[in-house]
Amino acid sequence: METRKNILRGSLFGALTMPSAAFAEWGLNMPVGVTEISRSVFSLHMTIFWVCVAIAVVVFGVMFYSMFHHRKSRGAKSAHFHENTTVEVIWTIIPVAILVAMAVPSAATLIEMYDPSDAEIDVQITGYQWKWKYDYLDEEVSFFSNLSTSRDAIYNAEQKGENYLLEVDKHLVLPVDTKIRFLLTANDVIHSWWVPDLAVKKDAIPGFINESWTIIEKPGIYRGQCTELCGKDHGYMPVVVEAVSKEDYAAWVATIKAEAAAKADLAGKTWTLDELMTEGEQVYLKACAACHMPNGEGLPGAFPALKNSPIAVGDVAAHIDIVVNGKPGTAMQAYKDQLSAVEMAAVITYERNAWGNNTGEAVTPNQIADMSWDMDRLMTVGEEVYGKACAACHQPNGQGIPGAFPGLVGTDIVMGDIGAHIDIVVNGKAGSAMQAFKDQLSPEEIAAVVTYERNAWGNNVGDSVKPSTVASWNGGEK
Amino acid sequence: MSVAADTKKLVARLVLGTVLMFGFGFAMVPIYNVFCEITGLNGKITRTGESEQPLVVNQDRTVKVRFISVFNEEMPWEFEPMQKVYQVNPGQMQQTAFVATNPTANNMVAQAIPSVSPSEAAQYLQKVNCFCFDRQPLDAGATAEMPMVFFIDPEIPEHLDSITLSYTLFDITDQQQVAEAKNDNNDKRSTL
Amino acid sequence: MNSFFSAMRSTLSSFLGVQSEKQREEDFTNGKPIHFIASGLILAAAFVVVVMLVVEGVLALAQK
Amino acid sequence: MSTADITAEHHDDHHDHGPAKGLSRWFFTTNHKDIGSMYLWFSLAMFLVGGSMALVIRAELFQPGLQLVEPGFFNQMTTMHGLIMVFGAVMPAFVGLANWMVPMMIGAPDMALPRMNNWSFWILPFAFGMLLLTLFMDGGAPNFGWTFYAPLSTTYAPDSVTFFIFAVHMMGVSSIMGAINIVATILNMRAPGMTLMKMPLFVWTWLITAYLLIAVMPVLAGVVTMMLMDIHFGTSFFDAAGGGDPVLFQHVFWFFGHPEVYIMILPAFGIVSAIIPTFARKQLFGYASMVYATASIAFLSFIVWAHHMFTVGMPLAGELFFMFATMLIAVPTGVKVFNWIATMWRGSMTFETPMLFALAFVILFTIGGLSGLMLAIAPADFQYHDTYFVVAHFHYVLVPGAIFSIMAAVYYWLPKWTGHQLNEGAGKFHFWMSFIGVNITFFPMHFIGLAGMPRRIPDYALQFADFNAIASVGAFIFGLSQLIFVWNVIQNIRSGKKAEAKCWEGAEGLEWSVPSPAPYHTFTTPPQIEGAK
Repeated sequence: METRKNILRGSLFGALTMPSAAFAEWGLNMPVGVTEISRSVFSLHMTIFWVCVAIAVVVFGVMFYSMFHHRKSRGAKSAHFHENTTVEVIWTIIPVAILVAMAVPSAATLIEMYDPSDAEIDVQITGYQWKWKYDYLDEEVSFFSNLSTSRDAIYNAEQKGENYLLEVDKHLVLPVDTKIRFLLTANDVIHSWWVPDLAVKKDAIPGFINESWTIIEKPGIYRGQCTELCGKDHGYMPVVVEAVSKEDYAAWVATIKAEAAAKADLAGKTWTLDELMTEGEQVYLKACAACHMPNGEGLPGAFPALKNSPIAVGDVAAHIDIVVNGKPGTAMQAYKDQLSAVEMAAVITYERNAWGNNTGEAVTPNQIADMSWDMDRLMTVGEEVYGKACAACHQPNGQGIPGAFPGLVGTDIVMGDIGAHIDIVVNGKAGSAMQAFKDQLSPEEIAAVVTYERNAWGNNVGDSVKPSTVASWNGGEK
Repeated sequence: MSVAADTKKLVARLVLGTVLMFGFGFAMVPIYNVFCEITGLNGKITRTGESEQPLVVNQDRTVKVRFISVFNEEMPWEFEPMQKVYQVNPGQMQQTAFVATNPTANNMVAQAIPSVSPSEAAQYLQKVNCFCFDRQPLDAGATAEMPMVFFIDPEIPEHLDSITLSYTLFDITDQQQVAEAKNDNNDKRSTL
Repeated sequence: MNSFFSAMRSTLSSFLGVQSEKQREEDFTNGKPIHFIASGLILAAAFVVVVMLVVEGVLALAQK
Repeated sequence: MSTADITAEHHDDHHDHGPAKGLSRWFFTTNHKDIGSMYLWFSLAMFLVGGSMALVIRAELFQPGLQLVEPGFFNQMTTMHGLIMVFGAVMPAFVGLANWMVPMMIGAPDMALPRMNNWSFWILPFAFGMLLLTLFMDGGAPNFGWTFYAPLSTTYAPDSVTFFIFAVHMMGVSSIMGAINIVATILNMRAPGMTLMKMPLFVWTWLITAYLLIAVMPVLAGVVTMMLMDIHFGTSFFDAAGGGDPVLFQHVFWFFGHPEVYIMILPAFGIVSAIIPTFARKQLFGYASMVYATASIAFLSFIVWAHHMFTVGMPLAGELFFMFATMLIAVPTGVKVFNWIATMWRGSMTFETPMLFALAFVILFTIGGLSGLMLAIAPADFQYHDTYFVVAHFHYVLVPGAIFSIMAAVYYWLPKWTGHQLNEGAGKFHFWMSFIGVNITFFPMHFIGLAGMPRRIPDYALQFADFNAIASVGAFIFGLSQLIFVWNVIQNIRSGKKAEAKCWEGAEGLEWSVPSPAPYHTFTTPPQIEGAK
């Protein structure tokens, strides 16, 4: 296979592709790219380009010669010939020969591109209006990749960065020297996934699956865009591929999986009182016992006791607050950056039930997580999320686009029942362009954006949503 | 013959041509489908496989078959292949299933549309029993197992050693209701 | 029949984009339109078949 | 056959030999010259409307970032620009030229079906009026590109898509009626002695174009009808959920779309083949080859459509087939250029305005053709597809191709229409401004396309900024220079030196045997044809 490919590619290349490197640096030309395929495509491109230039030089040369010498003002008298079959046959055969010569390496490269043999890594790429979703099929890793350029940059309110419109929040991380297969499909309309440096461009079509592949040879960041008109924000769904060494890739997969697992712990797992107590005791001994003493009696005069203290048996919220945020002016630290939400929930539960405190209350990790989400933070984050996920349709000012996307100012959904509002964001609205955001946004982000929508643009409903409400949201609880 | 008569005849022919070409536009739909089924163009596969099981099982090679599930639009179901990857010998009968759950509070109807990649492999992936193109209703909160039995045609060329079969799940609840409303007027209220 | 083959020849050379004045006069004095339409269809079909065969050949070569 | 009796039959409603007075002249006219003029004025209006939209696009793209329009409106502009230029400017202009010139070139008194002629014109203002009014609808005008790929144009389309579909139906009906009329005129109305083999090449190319129109406009009507049914009647031709296929849409569309490309360029070949011999004072080289090659291009244009769809995921065999077929049929198109150059070779050339446009056509169309050849190479097309390289390619073929040929034709025949000699100064000024503007606009697009800028985006990454700015400047030069054209045409109608019957020294053909301006009715008695073409 390999040798034949080389024969097929033939001698036509080589010499012709030499002067092209200069072009690439000016940003005038197709990138040479970082795969064997992209280099083949590049040399095909340069070959056909020079062939075209040669044809043009000859044709226009003859034409200009004629225009100059056979003009009436120079006294040219017109000849009378108007047919010469031999000449016509010759000038037909030459282009045919050139084209046949071009067809051979073209077919060879095309066949190579279509090599369907098995790959080491399969990535499913799904086009959405207007973002990409990447599923690493063998790794159970999956995420959305959104444009990360700010709206202010787009609307010229701030400086445009180096990678303006070609930057995303999460890169498609891939190992080098590994055959990677892309399985492309779409969620709504046809998109097309293109990375020039990989010479991969393939349409993503709803209901159908397409495939393409690549072997990246050089670590680096390669940027591309959607190339099939897919609606309003077609220009705002870039592709960013980050090629890393195999080791770094393995490490990246491990990290992203650990993050996912931590998240799942928080949101997914239901903690029983016993589990929290067991975990809590560990945490207590590690983080609290030095001051509050293992028996919870503290060191009188220096560190208060927890046994039967107003904090530990009183209002849960106050208890959570002091653990999360500490108590200014005292030795009580803020633990929010030191302990995970699970650990804090466990230790608070432990403190409220150990040493005869026996309140019987279990604090869930979600309650802890909610703590850090006060109204201000919800609104700040909500505005960011809104800009990223909602403003494209509903517009930054919430007015929507009449006839296409409903406005959010003063409408029933944002002013009315908060449950219905959460539900439409979490689960989408069937038969409309409103997507289900549960897989695209975190519970925190959804809580923030719902809160934002209910309080921005003069809506001022005044209520807010906690992430835990969203995390446990089930379409059924309407 | 007079020019007027000539013209009339000519115009009649040209109008006929126009009508035929208009019809041809529509005829391209079935032609295309037949063409797709023969060539596997676009990874389309036959609606319901009624293929015979081949007698020979080629033990010398295996083909990797990967199943993936895709959701269209805001389709909220959970829908997963029971096992994502199979290594099968060509000719070997393999049974699998997709598990679908409707987590919403509404009764819904879905339809799974299959697609095979690479498209030339479509004609070699034979499905004996499949839920493709079937309408799958699921009550709120219900789960169903959607079984399929397939085998790889032993004729499959050597260079095809890895096949992907995707199912895209479409929410057709609304269409289904419209269809039902049209089909019987017996005051059948929607369960929504 | 003769005129049909002459039409075939004319059509074939028209695919290349070359035709002599003499042949053209011949076509327009003795040729029948139906022969040109028929040969056009036949040769277009033949062209499709030939290209398809070439493709088959190329694929057979590549996937051996 | 006799043209006398058809004359009697169709002209019995106005025995006088001048036009009716007032507006009713234009509403009820069956005169090919009146209708031709209306087509041309309509086309000019649409050219200016569509051009203004292009200027909105270029103004937004002058700098990175969003300055003037929102992305949604930008998409409406690109869509409407494409639709209006293809169906409203280029095609009606060619039909207008055919109306004016075909009867005069073949010695016929009028078109074969004058009443239908009136009707096929008057459909157009309504079709485009409706299309333009969608801009003011809720949800806006069509925003899915002139290629309107499903499901963006069906499930995800704004409400105005229904009006778009009806507008396309109406333009289709108009084009088909126009085409039938032209075929009937050419086949049945030729003066005695004007055999097929003596017809000017413009008549030949239009005959073939008319057949193409009859073959593919119904397919376009079919595909939009299927869309209509998908949107409103619950079918699923293009909806995967119901077992349909969005890719099928592309196949049917390009089955129409590729021959459509030739519809927009074959009459231009005819025009250039009339102008170059006139100003080279030498007979067209290889007339026979040109006629035959045009016919076979038309035939073969039906089997290469999927080269517009290389990235759609066709099987390898399909890709190879369409790549080979496309490369091969490029040849008969390419050798036409050699024929024109051979016509100039050892001629006695002068460079009046029509000739300048025709020569620019040859050069710039060739550049467009060569980039087309590059696009035919499927593996490379993966990098070119849907980038500005493609935009550069088809604008080179359509603007300095189709549009320049129309301008050349207007300048060439204007003295015949108005009876006044051309203002060469204004004409040449218009030419040079257009020529410079067109190249500044479209040449840099090759570079930004290769460097990776997708088409149909309202905003772009910073590395494309310089060339986009240049292209925008060029677009405004080109756009504004068309005002010279409008001024020149109006001036020419109003005043100017009296033009002779044969106002170009080297011109050949029947149209130059009638006085300038051409009388309202020409060839009421068929002319005597000699050996000339």
